[in-house]
Amino acid sequence: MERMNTPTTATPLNVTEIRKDFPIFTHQNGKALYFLDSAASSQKPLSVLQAMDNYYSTTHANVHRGVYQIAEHATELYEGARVKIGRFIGAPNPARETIFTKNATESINLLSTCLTRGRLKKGDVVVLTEMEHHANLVPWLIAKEQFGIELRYIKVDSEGYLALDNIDEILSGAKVLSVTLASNVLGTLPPVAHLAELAHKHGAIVIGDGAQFVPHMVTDVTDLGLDFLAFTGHKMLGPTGIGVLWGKSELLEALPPFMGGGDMITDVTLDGFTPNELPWKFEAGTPPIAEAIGLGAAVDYLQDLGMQNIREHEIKLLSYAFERLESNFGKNIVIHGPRNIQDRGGVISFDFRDIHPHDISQILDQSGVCVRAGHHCAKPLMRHLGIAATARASFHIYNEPADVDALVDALGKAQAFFG
Amino acid sequence: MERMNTPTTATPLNVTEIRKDFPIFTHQNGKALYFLDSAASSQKPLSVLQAMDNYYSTTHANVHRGVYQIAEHATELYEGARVKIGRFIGAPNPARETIFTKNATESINLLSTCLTRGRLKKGDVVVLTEMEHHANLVPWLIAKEQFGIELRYIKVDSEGYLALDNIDEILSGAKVLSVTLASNVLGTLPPVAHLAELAHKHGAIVIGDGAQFVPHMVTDVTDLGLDFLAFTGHKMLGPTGIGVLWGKSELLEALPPFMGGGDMITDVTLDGFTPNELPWKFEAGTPPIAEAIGLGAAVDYLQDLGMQNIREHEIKLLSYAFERLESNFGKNIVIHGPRNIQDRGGVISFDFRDIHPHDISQILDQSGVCVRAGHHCAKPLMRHLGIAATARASFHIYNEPADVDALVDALGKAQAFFG
Amino acid sequence: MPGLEDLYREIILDHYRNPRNEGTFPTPPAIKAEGHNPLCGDELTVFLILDGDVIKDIHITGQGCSISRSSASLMSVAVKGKSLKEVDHLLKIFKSMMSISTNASGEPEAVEPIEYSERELGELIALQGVVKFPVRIKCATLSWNTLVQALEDRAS
Amino acid sequence: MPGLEDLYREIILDHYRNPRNEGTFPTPPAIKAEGHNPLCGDELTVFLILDGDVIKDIHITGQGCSISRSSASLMSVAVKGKSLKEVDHLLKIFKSMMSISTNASGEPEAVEPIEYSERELGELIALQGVVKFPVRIKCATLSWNTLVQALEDRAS
Ligand SMILES: Cc1ncc(COP(=O)(O)O)c(C=O)c1O
Ligand SMILES: Cc1ncc(COP(=O)(O)O)c(C=O)c1O
Repeated sequence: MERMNTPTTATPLNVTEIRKDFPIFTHQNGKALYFLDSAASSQKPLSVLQAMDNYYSTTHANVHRGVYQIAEHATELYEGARVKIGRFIGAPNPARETIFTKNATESINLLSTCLTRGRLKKGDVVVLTEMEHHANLVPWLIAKEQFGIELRYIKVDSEGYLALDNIDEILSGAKVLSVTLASNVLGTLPPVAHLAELAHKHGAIVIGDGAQFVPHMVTDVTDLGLDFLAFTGHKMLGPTGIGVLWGKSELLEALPPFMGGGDMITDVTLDGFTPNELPWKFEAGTPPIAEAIGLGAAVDYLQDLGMQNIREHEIKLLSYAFERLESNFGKNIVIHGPRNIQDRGGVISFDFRDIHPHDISQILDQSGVCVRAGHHCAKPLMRHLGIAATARASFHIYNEPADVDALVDALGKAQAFFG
Repeated sequence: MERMNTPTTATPLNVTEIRKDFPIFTHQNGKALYFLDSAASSQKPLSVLQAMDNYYSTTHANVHRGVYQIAEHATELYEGARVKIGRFIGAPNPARETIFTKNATESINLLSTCLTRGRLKKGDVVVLTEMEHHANLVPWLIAKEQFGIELRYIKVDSEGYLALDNIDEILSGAKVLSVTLASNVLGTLPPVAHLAELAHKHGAIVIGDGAQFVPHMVTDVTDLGLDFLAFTGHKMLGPTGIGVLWGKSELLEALPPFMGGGDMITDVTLDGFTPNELPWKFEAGTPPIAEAIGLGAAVDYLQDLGMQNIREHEIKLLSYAFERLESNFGKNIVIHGPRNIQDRGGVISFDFRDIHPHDISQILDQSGVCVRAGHHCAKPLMRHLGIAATARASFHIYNEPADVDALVDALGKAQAFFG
Repeated sequence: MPGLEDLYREIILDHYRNPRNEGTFPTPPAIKAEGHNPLCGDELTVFLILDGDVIKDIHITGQGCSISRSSASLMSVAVKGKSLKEVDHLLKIFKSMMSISTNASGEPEAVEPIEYSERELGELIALQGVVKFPVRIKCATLSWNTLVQALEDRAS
Repeated sequence: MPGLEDLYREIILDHYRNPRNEGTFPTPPAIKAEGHNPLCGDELTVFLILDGDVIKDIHITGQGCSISRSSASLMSVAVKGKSLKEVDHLLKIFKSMMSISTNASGEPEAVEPIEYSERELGELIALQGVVKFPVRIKCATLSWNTLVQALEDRAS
């Protein structure tokens, strides 16, 4: 994985051409848009919007149940998107193991719910980390409250890495390890393949939260050693309203269903029901059809560029940003997370002097620079860092050094303003 | 309600003009499309696609957390859509009580889950009807299996109405009544306001499944006497990937959250969390932002036409279809559900000779006529009717007598073919 | 668009109207399996009487469309009296004919195209046109998948 | 686009840098309430010492942006020594100034525009520009909503 994501023969992205594919950069009435908030949600290329519009304009109908041609075609497109997206993350059985949800959050809730209905017993231990997004904390806190699992946390060290000295102790007797593949605050890329190996030795299953990883890097669920992987469409050039849960067939098969409704059953009586086969067992009701097709188009777009090239591009931007921010602001800026660029995803959370992140974000917005300010849905991590909020800049394929320059200039203005 | 939905001064819909707004009818390369499957999913007007494209092309960013302008604008559009959609169904507090889900199925699962986490006790009785869609059956069957509620069913009589002779007995001691506002198979419009009054007398709360009602009629949650209402975007000219749950504030406030994640909390620690205020408490993770905006545009479109006019239009189509089908095929066709057109929504399920619905649908497709064939996600009702499947034609605003004529002609061909 | 004649051949309509080997058998001695098409509600039950490695007799009941019923009837004729090895071969060439093949749970499955002569297929060839109507493939393969199910259940 | 000067007036920056009435009080005698802005993590706690119907003293602690901190500081000065009736009036005109008003749970609330003179607002007028930056309105109203919370908690 390390190897795959740091290729030696990357083709640089042609950002000028890429930006032409994203309508939002040409719709600003000449005003510059320095969009540095892709970790919250990415922009969408025209091809994604067109794939959805085409679908709606030529062949929309509900899937799975229609005998007529447009319904049949809709089903093919929907199931085709599933296979494509499953392949994108290296799923061994993409057609069976790729489940569409509404976002990464639902994917993890599905697991916390179905595992406590099926596999887990009261008192069983689930291991998380202190750097998880609320999406990978609150579902487990609910399971704790409702069902009685126990939670253990892998701590974060002072450099923003997971503290792994007592990892065997933490994993001992655990039934589940659920860990982010990339921190949305620190950028940290935990050594997931290694953790998965350890967890498996201890008999735990391993869930990866790939919301910040899958959009930016080569993802192979087998290489990562995962049993389940959750990710979300809107952060990877896809539409809102769609997420994905991948899981190993045997494990998915053994779980009871999540929500009940149409399509997830083979039979229903007034007294009970028989669940459907994978993957439909976990897809109750009319699925996000157009959204799946849109996400399929997003995956095409990403793959055309090449995930290794994308990773390389972000590493270059990260290096440039670190260099410019530190040389310009020195001790006035504190960047959270690992110092080694290779160890981090494309997000930079920082404290700037004692200016509150909201004020920073507001002042930056004045120059068309979009960064996020707040707790980034990771309140326990913020508490660990001893702060209430950070400002965060994050990258995707359409970002270029000019975005970093604009960020640095705007921070200069903030400094001047708050003195 | 009866009154509102059968107005005396309806303005007829201009279907020729309406059809021009729906790209699918102009994208068929000259081939006619007689789309009679809106009960499964409706087509979308250009204005809905444009609202979403505009959003993505000018101001997409994640909602609720951004200080910069496009994020702020995205939040305004998203929350604005909420208020608009809440008003559309007469919600007293649209901004607080209108919750976005991914489909009607999730809306009902949210209720079955949160009610068993909060309000209901083991052994409590939930009353359903025999004509429910799986979306309003399976969530309760899961709650029965997982938690131990009891289910009682209101039966369906030989004419397709709910059998209400022993209704007081059925409701006695019940805690919940969950009933469809319009059957997707029989077309039946149960007397919901009356049932709600009875249920309330017995101390039960009342949930309406409005998936087949809200898209076609004036809906006022207060007039209907509902405590909760579930419906779905894609059947009402909106996009896939979005549903709605409306509920009375007091009741929603008293329920614990459904899924856990970002946006649904005010605070999270490693040990527990504090839920957010309404409506966000029930919206975990990045919501279907573009989809909410698209559904808002769909509501605008419907309201411009006028829900009373739409209802009147469908009644005319229903009358015409009954007349033509029966005069052409006499005893060879059996139409399920109430004979009185005023008592039904715009769906016609039928048996045609002894030709299997799949074969009918296939032959009709040959003439560009799209109808649904199958159990319509209502297996218990199908068993009650003593059949495995029906063919079903259903209407929306873009249908016209020519669609009915095409249906009749194509059925004639099927008759000739199967002899 | 392929025409209706591609789908509804004379042989198919004949087997649909007059299904062969319809009925049940007591179990035991028969083995049986039930098949569903979850997406449309078609259901059928296959009863087999085995004599060593030979399908001595077969009965089928259920409900479904013309394609699923006629395919079941055609299958019953094709496999009756055949050895399990012959049946397996027939299954393979039938699925190959259906080219976009689906497994027991209705999902697409990569099927290796295999060489076969039309003569081997016999009347089954009448179902060839179904391939042009992908949603109906599941109807045509339901009985075959149920047959496999019955044989597998017995094996385990 | 409104300029930064609309938002960050001198008075605001002054109250942000040198917050008035910062600190805590023991409870009792003080009453207190905690306020959150769930969407950005701002937190503050308001402590009140009441003397009959008069806010005899007020302290505020917490963390937040310049707008939420300065608004809290400005509020503390504005309400200290005032009767609850006067405070209620101030609250009304403050919310009216914020025009797109939000209630304690951060939702938009219809606020009746009321008549008031700028003199009544005193230094609070410095926050007027916030209205042009809708996301920041929640920052400006957080302290006021927390004050209301404290008074309501006491009442119930
Ligand atoms: C009566 C009824 N309820 C619920 C649903 C479920 O809607 P969705 O699939 O959008 O969740 C449907 C649609 O199939 C329906 O007809
Ligand atoms: C690490 C991580 N996990 C999960 C999520 C949740 O994604 P979504 O809101 O699309 O469910 C996010 C996004 O905010 C994230 O950054």
